[in-house]
Amino acid sequence: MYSEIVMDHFTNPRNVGEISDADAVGQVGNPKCGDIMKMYFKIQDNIIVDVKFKTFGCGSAIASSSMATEMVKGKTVEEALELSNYEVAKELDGLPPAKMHCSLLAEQAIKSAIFDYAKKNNLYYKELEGFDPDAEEDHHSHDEE
Amino acid sequence: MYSEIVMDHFTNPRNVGEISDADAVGQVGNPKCGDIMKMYFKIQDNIIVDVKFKTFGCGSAIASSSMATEMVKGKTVEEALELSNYEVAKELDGLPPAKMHCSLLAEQAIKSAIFDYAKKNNLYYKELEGFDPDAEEDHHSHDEE
Amino acid sequence: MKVYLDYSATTPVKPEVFNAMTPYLRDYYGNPSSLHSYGRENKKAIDTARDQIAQTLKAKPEEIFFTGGGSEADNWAIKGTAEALKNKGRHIITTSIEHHAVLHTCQHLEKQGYEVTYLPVNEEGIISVEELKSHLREDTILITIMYANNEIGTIQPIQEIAAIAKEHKVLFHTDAVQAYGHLEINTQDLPVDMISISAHKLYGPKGVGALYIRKGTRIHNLIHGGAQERKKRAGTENIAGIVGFGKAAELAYGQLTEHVNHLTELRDYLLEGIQQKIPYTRLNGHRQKRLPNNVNVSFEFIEGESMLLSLDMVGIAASSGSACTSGSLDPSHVLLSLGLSHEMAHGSLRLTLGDQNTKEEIDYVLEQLPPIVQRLRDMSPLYEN
Amino acid sequence: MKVYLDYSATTPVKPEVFNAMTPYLRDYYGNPSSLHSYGRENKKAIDTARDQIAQTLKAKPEEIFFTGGGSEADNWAIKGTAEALKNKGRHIITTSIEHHAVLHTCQHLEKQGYEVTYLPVNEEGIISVEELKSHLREDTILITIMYANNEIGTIQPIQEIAAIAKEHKVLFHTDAVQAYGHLEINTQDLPVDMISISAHKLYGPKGVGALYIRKGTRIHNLIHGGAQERKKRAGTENIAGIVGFGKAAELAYGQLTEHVNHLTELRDYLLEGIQQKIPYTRLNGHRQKRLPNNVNVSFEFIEGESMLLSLDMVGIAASSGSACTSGSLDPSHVLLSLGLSHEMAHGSLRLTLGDQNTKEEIDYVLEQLPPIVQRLRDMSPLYEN
Ligand SMILES: Cc1ncc(COP(=O)(O)O)c(C=O)c1O
Ligand SMILES: Cc1ncc(COP(=O)(O)O)c(C=O)c1O
Ligand code: FES
Ligand code: FES
Repeated sequence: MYSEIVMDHFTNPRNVGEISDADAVGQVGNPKCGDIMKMYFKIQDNIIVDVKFKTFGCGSAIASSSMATEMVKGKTVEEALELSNYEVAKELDGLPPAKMHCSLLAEQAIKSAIFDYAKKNNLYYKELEGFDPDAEEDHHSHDEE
Repeated sequence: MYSEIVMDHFTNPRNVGEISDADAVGQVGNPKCGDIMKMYFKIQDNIIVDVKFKTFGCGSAIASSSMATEMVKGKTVEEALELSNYEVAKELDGLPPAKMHCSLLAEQAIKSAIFDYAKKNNLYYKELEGFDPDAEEDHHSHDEE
Repeated sequence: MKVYLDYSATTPVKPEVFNAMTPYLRDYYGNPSSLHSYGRENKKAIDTARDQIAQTLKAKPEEIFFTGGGSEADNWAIKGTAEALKNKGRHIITTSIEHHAVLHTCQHLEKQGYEVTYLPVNEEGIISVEELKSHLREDTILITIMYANNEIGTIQPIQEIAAIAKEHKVLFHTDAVQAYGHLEINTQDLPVDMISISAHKLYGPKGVGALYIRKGTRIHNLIHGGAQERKKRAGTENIAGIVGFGKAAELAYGQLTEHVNHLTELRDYLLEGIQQKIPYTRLNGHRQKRLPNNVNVSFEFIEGESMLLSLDMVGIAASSGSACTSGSLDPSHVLLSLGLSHEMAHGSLRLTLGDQNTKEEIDYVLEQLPPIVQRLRDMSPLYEN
Repeated sequence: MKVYLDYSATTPVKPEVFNAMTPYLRDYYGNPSSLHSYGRENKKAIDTARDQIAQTLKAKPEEIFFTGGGSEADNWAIKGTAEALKNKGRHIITTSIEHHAVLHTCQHLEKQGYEVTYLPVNEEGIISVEELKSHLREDTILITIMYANNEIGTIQPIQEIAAIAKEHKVLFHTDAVQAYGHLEINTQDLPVDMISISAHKLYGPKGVGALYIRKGTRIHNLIHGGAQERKKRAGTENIAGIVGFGKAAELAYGQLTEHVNHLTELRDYLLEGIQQKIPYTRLNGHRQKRLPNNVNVSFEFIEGESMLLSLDMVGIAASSGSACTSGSLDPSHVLLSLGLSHEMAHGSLRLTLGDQNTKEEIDYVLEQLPPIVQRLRDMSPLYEN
């Protein structure tokens, strides 16, 4: 069901944990549909120098968090904002269709953390326009016909 | 499905044929439900001395005809009138429930022949009261629930 | 000698099919809906079978839905669309010679307030396309016409029927239970919306079938419950059965031409032999537009069951009317629809051929059958020598 | 080590069952509806299986109707009686913890104009008999309440429910798919009108089940067509499956006490081990009134799928929620009905035991499970050390 890369990131997730003096903290998800993702960034000179995450969710949510943190580490804030869940899923060598939304959670967690960073530092990012970190998105809409 | 006796009477039916100078001829059944039975009696001194039959019908109709002719041969007309299809079926070592009506056909064929005999000879038999040799009975009512 | 000539009732399971099935009865036992590895094996097996069947119909795998047999597929297609479209209309067109799985379902819907037109057939068992057209109405929601008949083997003008349905934007379902495995059915050329098929008619196991549902077709479920079959047909999958069905379909369509040639040759040999040797015989159905394995004849003056019994005693298995209706004693509705009298309908014999039959077997039948017919005629009050 | 602990999802086929089935896949291939000898063998086999199952339920053979599985049996019981009695009333009572085969069928009927009462359950998953009584109405036509739950193993007070139904002259159907093979079900003592059962839950094949219908019960067909199953369920019979079902039933009830004792012992050992070794654990369902093979626990702060994946990687097959619902990502409706929060419902693990399990296997699970739970908790934003 899952690719080898997914299973590797699930089994040995990178960057699990918290950053106590994080510059940015974001949490997304909704326990109602079973998935919560929390991300911590350390940002220096507009560069994400450290990332940690904690995830309550399925295997692909854990793997997506792990992969996404790896992908944004060392990037500028702007570059991190551009990361889409498709890229995360691609790096994971694909996710089952029903599991694509788990990678979206990772994209959203990153945005949420940067939203926090912008708020704290009075910064403006075009990409975050309209972004609502508390939106209760239903990640679990079924493709019922 | 059928007992050995049924199969024996089906394979080697007794008394198949016609009697050209029969004293009594009866025919019952309805091509609509697929079964026609014709019986010929030779009657002397109120005794059935010879019987023949022809049947268009299923295996159990043929076996019932064969058995019934054997059973009435040598009987008085009154005794023959008393023969019930249950007795025929019993002598055949039983018939499947859905096939009981085939033995009824034999009973009716005998009654029909005696009806003919009574008419020709102006005789009266209590047992034949209400008997209608042309009744279109539906032998095939299903035990649908 | 034992000769099985009742392949349209059911076929033996091919050894290759049996071998494909056994691991799924013996070794792999997970539930395909489960996440763990036990389940995954089974899920893969179902996917493979779905692909195999899709290929034979030139369909997409996601258009194949497994069922518990051909009857369930027929019931589902008809009730499921009738229910889904009931606000659009309640008129259904079918024929008078459908299998009971279609006929009784339609009759059931009539009791629920639907109207059903039962198209008649001509003497050879074929409907008139013009007549079909003339019965189309504003509120017609479904045409369900069988591909090939199970009793007389007649093949309907499916391509034309499908074109009419498409032109009038009416859903078209065909019961192809008998056609599948004998005829090419190409859903890319044939604008049909639903097709019923069943494994045990093409050397697969009993109790498994499928409904092809063209993408986008609106249909309600017949069996509600778990999320199996993309939420359209609930119930833990009959995996071994499904694997066997897939294998059987692959085999059947892998050697279709040889299969059909073999059957056609035997069929014609058998039919001509019967007609030559037994007077007062009528061929039921169309001489050319018929399944390659079907011979159906009526012998005047005699009745079917006694013929079957006599044949059985010399080792020949055949049927009179369809196997499914033989629990009943009524003459076949199909034969009556052809215009046969009740006696003629009762005197019908269906001999349906299969892979295993040989010319020697047919010779045996041609040797055994005439005296049986003669013996029963001699006993019949309808027969005058 | 490989440990299968998902017996409630499905069981392996017992070798004796497999051996009983194979002749009907390989050697006997007639259609049981046929008159000839090929068909008769199969007819006899079906009769035997029907007897075997009737005996386990102390029912009459003619009260057993074979279906394509438990889901079909549930759909049939509910839709078939709803339709037959629609002029009497349109109110149905069920529970909020039924299997989807019942729940989705009831929801479907709601769209057709029926009214359904979904009885709540208490924290331990048991309905209140008083509450059931209070919902009975003049127009109540059916009570359908499962015998034992598939997720949490809870056993309902079926005897009392049946008595109430009888007293109020309302039909009573019970989904006994999980109970059958684990509990004595005696239709002579229990005034139940319909019982759904399925072969693959008691070491029989997948894709075959049965509906017990007490003599005299009015019910419409779900699958119309041929005259099979005394005209109540059309379709050529899945003979091998039916034979396997009969054999499996006979075996299960022939050794019920040993079976249940073995399971109960292992279950208690497993449950107590888990509770001892893993803090923040909740037992779901009733401690005593539960199936002998069911352990269902929720581990706070973690989610089910990642637990199943981790277990699968060390060879342990389990489930979270029911197998049939795992295609969906919603938390189990059963656990939510118990009053669990969404997080707790997500963190549930179902371990269901079977014949083949040993104490060594349970020890292995008790060794593997705690670090898995701990690792996931360490990753969870909800967990504070
Ligand atoms: C309680 C219950 N009812 C019904 C079913 C459905 O049975 P089947 O999978 O045989 O259709 C199941 C199992 O899946 C079940 O556990
Ligand atoms: C034309 C046709 N439709 C439907 C069916 C029913 O299929 P099944 O027996 O698999 O339910 C049959 C065979 O019995 C058939 O010949
Ligand atoms: S995170 Fe919701 S299922 Fe993957
Ligand atoms: S005579 Fe009618 S079926 Fe036997």
